[in-house]
Amino acid sequence: MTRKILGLSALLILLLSIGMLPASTQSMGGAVPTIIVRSVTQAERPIEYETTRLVVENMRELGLDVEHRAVPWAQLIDEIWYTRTGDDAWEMTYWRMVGRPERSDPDEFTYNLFHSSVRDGGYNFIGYNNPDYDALAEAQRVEVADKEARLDIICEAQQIIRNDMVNAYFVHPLTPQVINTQVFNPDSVVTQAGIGVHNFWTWIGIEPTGDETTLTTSTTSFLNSFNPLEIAGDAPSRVTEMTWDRLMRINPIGVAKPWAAETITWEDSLNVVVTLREGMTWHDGEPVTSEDAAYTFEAALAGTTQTDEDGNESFRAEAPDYYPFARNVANIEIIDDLNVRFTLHTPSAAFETSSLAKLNLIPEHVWRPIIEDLLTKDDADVDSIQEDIPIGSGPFKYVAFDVNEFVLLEAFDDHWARPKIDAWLMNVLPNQEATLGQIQAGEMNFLWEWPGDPGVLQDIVDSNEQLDLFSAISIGFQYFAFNVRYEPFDDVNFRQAVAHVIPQQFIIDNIYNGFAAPADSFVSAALEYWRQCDDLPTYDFNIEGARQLLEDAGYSWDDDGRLHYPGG
Amino acid sequence: MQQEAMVRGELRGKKTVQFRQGSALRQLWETNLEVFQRDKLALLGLFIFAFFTLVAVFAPLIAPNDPLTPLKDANGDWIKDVVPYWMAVPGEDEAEGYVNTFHLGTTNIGRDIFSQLIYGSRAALLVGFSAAIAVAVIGTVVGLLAGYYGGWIDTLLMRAADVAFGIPFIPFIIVISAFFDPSIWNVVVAMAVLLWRDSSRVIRSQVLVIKEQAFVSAAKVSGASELRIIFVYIAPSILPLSFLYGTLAIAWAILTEASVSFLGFSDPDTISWGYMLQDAFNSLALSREAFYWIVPPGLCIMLTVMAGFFIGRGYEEVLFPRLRRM
Amino acid sequence: MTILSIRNLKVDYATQDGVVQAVDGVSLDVAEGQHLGLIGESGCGKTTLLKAIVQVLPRNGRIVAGEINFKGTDLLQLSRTDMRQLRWREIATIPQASMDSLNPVQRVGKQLTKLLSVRGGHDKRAAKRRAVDLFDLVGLDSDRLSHYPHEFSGGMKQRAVIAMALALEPSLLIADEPVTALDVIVQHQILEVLRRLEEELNLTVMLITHDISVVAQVCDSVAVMYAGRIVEQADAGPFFASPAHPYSLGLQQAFPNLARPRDQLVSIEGYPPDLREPPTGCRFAERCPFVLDACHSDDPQLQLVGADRYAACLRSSEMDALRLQAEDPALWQQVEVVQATAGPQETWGDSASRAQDGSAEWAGQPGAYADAVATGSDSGADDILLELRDVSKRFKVGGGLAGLLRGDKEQTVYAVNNISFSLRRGESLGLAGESGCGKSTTGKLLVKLLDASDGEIDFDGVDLTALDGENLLGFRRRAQLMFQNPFEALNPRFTLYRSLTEPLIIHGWTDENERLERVVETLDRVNLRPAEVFLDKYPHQLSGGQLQRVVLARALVLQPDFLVADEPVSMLDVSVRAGILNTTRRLARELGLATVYISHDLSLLQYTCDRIAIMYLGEIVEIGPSQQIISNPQHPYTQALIAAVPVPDPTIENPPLRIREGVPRPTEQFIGCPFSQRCPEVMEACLSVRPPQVSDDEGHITQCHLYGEHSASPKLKDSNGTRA
Amino acid sequence: MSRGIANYIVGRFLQSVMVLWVIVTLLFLLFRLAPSNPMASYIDTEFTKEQEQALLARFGLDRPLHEQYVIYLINLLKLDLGDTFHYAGTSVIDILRADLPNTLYLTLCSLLLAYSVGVLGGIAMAALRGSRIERVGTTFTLMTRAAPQFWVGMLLLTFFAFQWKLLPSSGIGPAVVRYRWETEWDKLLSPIFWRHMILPTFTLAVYLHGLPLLLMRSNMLEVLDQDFIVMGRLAGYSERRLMIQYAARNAVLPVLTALTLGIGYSIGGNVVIETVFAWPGLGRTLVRAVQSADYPLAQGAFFLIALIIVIMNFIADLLYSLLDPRVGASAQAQIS
Repeated sequence: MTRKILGLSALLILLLSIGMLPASTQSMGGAVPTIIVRSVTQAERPIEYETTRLVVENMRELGLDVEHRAVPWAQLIDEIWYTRTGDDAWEMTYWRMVGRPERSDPDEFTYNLFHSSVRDGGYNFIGYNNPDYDALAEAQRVEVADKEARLDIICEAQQIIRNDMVNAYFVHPLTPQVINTQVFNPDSVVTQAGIGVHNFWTWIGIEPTGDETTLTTSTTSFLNSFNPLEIAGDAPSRVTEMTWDRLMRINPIGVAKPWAAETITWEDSLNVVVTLREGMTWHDGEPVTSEDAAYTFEAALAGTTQTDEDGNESFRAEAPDYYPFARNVANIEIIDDLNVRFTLHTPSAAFETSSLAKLNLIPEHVWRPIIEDLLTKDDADVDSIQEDIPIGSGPFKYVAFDVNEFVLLEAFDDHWARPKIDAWLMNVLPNQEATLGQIQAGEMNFLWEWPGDPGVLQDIVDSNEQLDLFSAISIGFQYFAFNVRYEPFDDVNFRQAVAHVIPQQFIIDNIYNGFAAPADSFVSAALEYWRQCDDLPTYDFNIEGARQLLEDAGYSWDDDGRLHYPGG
Repeated sequence: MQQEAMVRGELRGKKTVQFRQGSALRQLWETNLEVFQRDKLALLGLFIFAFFTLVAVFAPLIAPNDPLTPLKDANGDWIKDVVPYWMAVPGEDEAEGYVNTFHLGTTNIGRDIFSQLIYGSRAALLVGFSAAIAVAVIGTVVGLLAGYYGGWIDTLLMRAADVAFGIPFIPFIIVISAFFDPSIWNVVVAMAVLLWRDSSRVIRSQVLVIKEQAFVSAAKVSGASELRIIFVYIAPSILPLSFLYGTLAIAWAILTEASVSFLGFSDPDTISWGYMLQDAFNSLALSREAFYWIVPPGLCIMLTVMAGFFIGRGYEEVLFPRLRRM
Repeated sequence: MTILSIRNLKVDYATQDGVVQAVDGVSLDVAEGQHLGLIGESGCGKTTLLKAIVQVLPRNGRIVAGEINFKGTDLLQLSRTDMRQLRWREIATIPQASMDSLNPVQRVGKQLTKLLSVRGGHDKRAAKRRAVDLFDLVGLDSDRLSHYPHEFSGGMKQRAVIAMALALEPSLLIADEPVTALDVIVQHQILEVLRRLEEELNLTVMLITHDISVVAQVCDSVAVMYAGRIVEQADAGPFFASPAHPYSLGLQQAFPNLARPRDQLVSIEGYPPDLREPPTGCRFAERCPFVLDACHSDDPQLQLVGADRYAACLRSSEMDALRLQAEDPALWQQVEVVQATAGPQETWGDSASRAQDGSAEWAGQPGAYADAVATGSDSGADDILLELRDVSKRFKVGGGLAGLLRGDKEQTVYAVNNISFSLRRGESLGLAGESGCGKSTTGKLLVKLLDASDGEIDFDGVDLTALDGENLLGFRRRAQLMFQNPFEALNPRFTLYRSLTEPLIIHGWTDENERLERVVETLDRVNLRPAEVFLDKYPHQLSGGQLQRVVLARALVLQPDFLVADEPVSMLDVSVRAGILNTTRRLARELGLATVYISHDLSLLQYTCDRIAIMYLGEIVEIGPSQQIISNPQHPYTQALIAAVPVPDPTIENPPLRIREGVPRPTEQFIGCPFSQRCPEVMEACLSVRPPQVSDDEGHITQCHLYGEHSASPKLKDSNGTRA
Repeated sequence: MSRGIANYIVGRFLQSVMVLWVIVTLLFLLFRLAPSNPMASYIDTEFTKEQEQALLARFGLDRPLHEQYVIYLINLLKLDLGDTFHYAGTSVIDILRADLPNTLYLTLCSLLLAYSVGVLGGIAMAALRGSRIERVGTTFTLMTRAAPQFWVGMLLLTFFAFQWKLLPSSGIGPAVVRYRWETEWDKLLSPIFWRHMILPTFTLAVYLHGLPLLLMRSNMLEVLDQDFIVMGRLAGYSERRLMIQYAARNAVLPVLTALTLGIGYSIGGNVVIETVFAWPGLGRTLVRAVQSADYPLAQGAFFLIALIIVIMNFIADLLYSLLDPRVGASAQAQIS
């Protein structure tokens, strides 16, 4: 707040001093200061880097002084996520939201990205604060039963966001994935809406055609934990979702269906009874019981309340990653060996998708002692835990894990849905050339992550009979985020003008080589149901239009062509 | 060539004499001259430097295109992944709506590789020469102070050199680059901070030798001040050594900049050969078999670095005549 | 029987500047059992001759013509392998600088046994036994076999090399400068070893040296080499009694001789000819005082001039007459003009005929310079200019933080220990002693290159330690130093003018013309004429003798009252040494300079100094008038030093030394006499009581118990042998 | 005399310890005073201020700087390099312990290869002094030193791995094989591991062989000029013996010292090659740690590399004093 006051007074002084200048400049505000647009480095994500660069060039056409700042991902996180306010606050950045199965329900994006309650530390890092929108985001959670009503709300939310242009969406990437069809039967590959072929259903359903029964894949990013209570990133999530079962799973068309649970029964909008499948065992042979299911939520909720020097109370969760997904649970009641009842604080439409289908079932006999020990420590949470041999009940079980090198899993024979492959191996391979080399040489038979130029991949697949390229539109999206807390991005006109200088089709054609679909909302076209809305506003690529928009809003240009704020 | 002061005087009012004054600078010049006269490879190295310096200075005139802006065809699309015109299939390019005039083709987003190569010489020489100056100047000053004054100054400076010797060079630059914004100056700063260690040690020991030589004592006996002794008597003798380490520093700086760029710690708005290779590698030039993209920057690095080595070797052979080939 | 016979040998070196005919038609015979001394100054081809004999010429060297017969075999016809087998089995060669000829990273014993097993075919045990014998033979303790070369003193290394050379029992031993750069006592002992071996093993020896006194001591015949030719060959007796070549004559007279002191040494001025284009006539013609016109055109051949005597001179028949003339140094002085145009590599033009008498001009034209000198010496010749009282200089080593870290204990080196003496204006004093005795440190103290740790050095009544700023600069103008190594004493990057004008600039001479005048005048006075020609030369363009004159000129350019000359000629060729000494001595006398000469060479000091001080381990053990010191030495150390000086006269044999080599470490402090460890006369008192200073009326002071109250102290017999 | 050497060693050791202390202190300051937030890596979570505080406490970053420094030094003495930000439940030292052997194998093998070739080549170059072969040979060597390592690596990869598929392109072996390597021995006994070593080793050796070759050549020329060689020739030793047993033996001493130093420096310089060949070593870990802002890990890797360099510098000094008897004496010579 103080910053704003300071900024305003500085502006005032500036305006006053400008007032002393000759009349011709009197109607102008101060020049729009240098804008820093951030992205990751070219080495890490060439596509994101080049897109940012292109947009920065175009923004300059508006008379803006723009600087492109490319930093490594970890540093970018620091500069965006942890520097939301203050003098060093970011202004505009390239950002991406990746598709994950649980994101098949629009709730997570609808609520977390824009609700004002998660402005300071949560996903609403852009600082969007709109009471009208907050009301919608809350309302869609309550409409559990009436899907149609919920759709209306979701559509309205999309309209508001599109109008306000707080995020300039431009593409949903088409994630290219390559499978060696000599090793695997391509018909057994399952495409999950918004995710692609690299999904749980493919992992358990893919059929080997010959002797090779190990699926070998790789990741370019970190593979740094193997922990059911930590969300460490995309690759570790792939591993945990296979090693630990979940009560429900998002099916290939994006709907949560019972999995480890035989049935899910809603008694009312606050009470739900979960009935477990019979005969499930943990990888160590212990049976899976309702107590384990209950403990899974207990563990996610575990934590201590601390009081700081000023007397403020705060809650420190032992599993901070999962705590938000369990927070709505008010009570857990074990009915019998297979039945457990959850009582919620508030009705939630997303409870199945983002809680029951999200939390990994963990064995109480392994985790209770660990959590209890952690509760006695101030300086450690579950992130610091790495089991020697992780025990889950999922269709794959642990064989070997070498931090940031590889994970090797094998099929769990006692699982009721035993995978058709015998082993699943993921290598860490940050080097794209090496990745290409391996998929061609057959060292790898399933390429599921490709941050490089899809065109090159297509060429290689075209020249290699063994390889097939799959691609699917992602739930995830790529966009430019604006920090709407501060000038100039606090002005919707300015944001809209910037949106007009993003050459969406050009980016798709030239940078993505066609491997992307145009995006205009946080709800992907892949989620067809939630896109049954009226047309959202369009922002065509039009630099002149953008200038006109700015002019209409009172912006002006000085003799050097530099953009100035509206005067007065 | 260097203009040399002449001494002119009347001798006992009878005859006028006139002769070359002779100076340390003159001798230095002659040493340099000897290096390049004696060693044809050193001369070649000098030519290479001169060549790339010209290229760097006149880059905007030589480079046909801006190195960073993707080129666009008639439809406004990027002219991507184009092979050099001498490799192109006739007619293919015209069909796409542009004329292929690219000596070395274009990158995967349509930048002119040849222009990048031309502009890349700027970064290389900038890094090379600034690092050379930093290394030579710091090394010389430290070596002179430590060698001449000895005592605690010597102890302090040489222990500092030991510390510099204990710090791994490339990791150091990487860490520096991570903490400060990516820039080619990181390399220069890191070299200046660390690489004076070699030159200062050698220069120090040379100073120790020269300091004990009779002509220095003679100057002292004549009443010369310490500064006079350091700068008039000792410094000129060790300057060729500074040149030697300076030229080697050019080579190391260019190589190091390339490595650091390759690891992705460079400023992407400054085209350097190392950056080009990084770009090529990350843009899958190997898989594209775009050797016209990979080979030229590597060759340029090799050439300039070798030029540094050649000149350095020339100096070595003059400074340490035992290495001379017979 | 002739063991080695060289006929018309010619050796060329291909250099960048042309072909150097280093050895040009040498014929030489060595008979079995003969001890031949090959004399010549540097560059005359004597080392090339040796290398040609055993065929280890450098890559650019080539034997162009001639034959080398060894025991009837022409060595030049032998295969490489056969020749290699011959080396050290038949012909053993001790290379120049043999002190550095041992592998620094291998134990000496190992090098010796290896030689014995690889080359001599001895088995391991036999080799070891033989090594012990050999060490014994050359007077080395066999414990030393397990030491590394750096643990040996210079003399010991030389002995070890001799042992190695003898290991394979060769029939011919060729030693190249075996005693050069050794201290006089060590030199004497090495020569003694050689002499003994000659007798014991009946060796044939060829000894190559520039020092005729060494030859006089160990050789029975002599060959003189000059500019690639043998100019004279004779038996030692006749040779020293009556040299048959002008060059030999000059050499003989150029050497100061303790036994026959002379007023003026002969300096053979000029330089040997350029061997890339040797003159058509006699090669010595340009430097010869007896030169005839015919000498420039006719090339004299080596011919029989008497019984077993050969010489290459057109005037050899008149030699008896010439010999008489040659006694007069003025005759040789005629050519004392150091040619400006001539570097050592430049041809010696006809400018030699423009010989001028330097001193005449100097006296005839008393310019500003002479005036200044006159005023300087107004105050009277008896004035004390310099006085040292109980001066000591200690160095601390191994201390400090680094030393502490390294665990070194701080140690003190007593470089100069409590010395006192005084010097009058115009007087010359010599400081003598073995290396490490502190004489050079004393020299540095005198010109305040170092400050004394204790005691006072008064220069013209002012204590040197108190000088700073203007006063110091004033002192710097008055006291100058002349250095040992002329090649290092001048800044290689400065022209001579720059070097000479530097002191003037420092002392505030702002007028270029005045400076130039002074520089030219000074060059003139040191006989570098015409001075203008030297001004823009660089040091590397000049010869050693010329350089040393420049060094002298630089010392004198400020017109000092006091000059320290530290080994002023030890790096120079014999033939030009006398020139430098003469000039220095003459100028000192003319200018009233007080001079301190520092030298290891007593005969030189006797020649140049009024008084001599003998130093040992930082102390002055004896000081007195030169003649007294030489003819009547009191201190046993002085006596030993004098006895060790080789005399260039085979008829005078040096007495055997009774003192052992090896100076104790200067870090030790002695309660008694520092010389007691080596003294042949050592008495009980010497170990515990500091010796007194005994003085006679002529100022001859000796610091020794032999002449004090403890002179009756009982002798300690056998405590010091003559051999280590 | 042996006392001289002992003193020398002790002194050198203390000096190395001091150097290390200064480096460690610089490292501490560098990482603590770095402009960016050391906690930057915890995203994808909804963090509260309190949680951030707790994390800071967990890594000890909430204490005053001087306290952090003391704790840091104590931990270093215990070889406790802290926990990484990114590798759950794994300490820095665990990761480095896994990386170090790989880096050492690569470094030692390439150095061994490079120095064997270099020493022999240097002898040959010295023997062939002035010939055309020597000119071509030394120029070629200079070329290999001038070519960027990663570039050479890329080209070799293209041909040997991608085009001709003769050798594996990256890593130390496929995971299915690797996970069975329980000990370092298992790894070293596996031919697969050695196959993966070939390309990176060769690439490094191409670069590294230049130094020993040129050094050996110039040392040889220097030694061959020395008087004891002249005397050896006079003594009738064969040229071959003089070349190998005399000249080469003496000339190789500085090369051995360079080799020891080289171990330290190439561990630091392997960063690039390890990245190109995805070799799981210290250098690659350092690069990834820096890229992912895993400061404890970056700091640990840097420390370990510096430690090795300092140790190797120390050993080089020792080796020198042991191999060359004059060095111990030179400590003595300073006294006399």
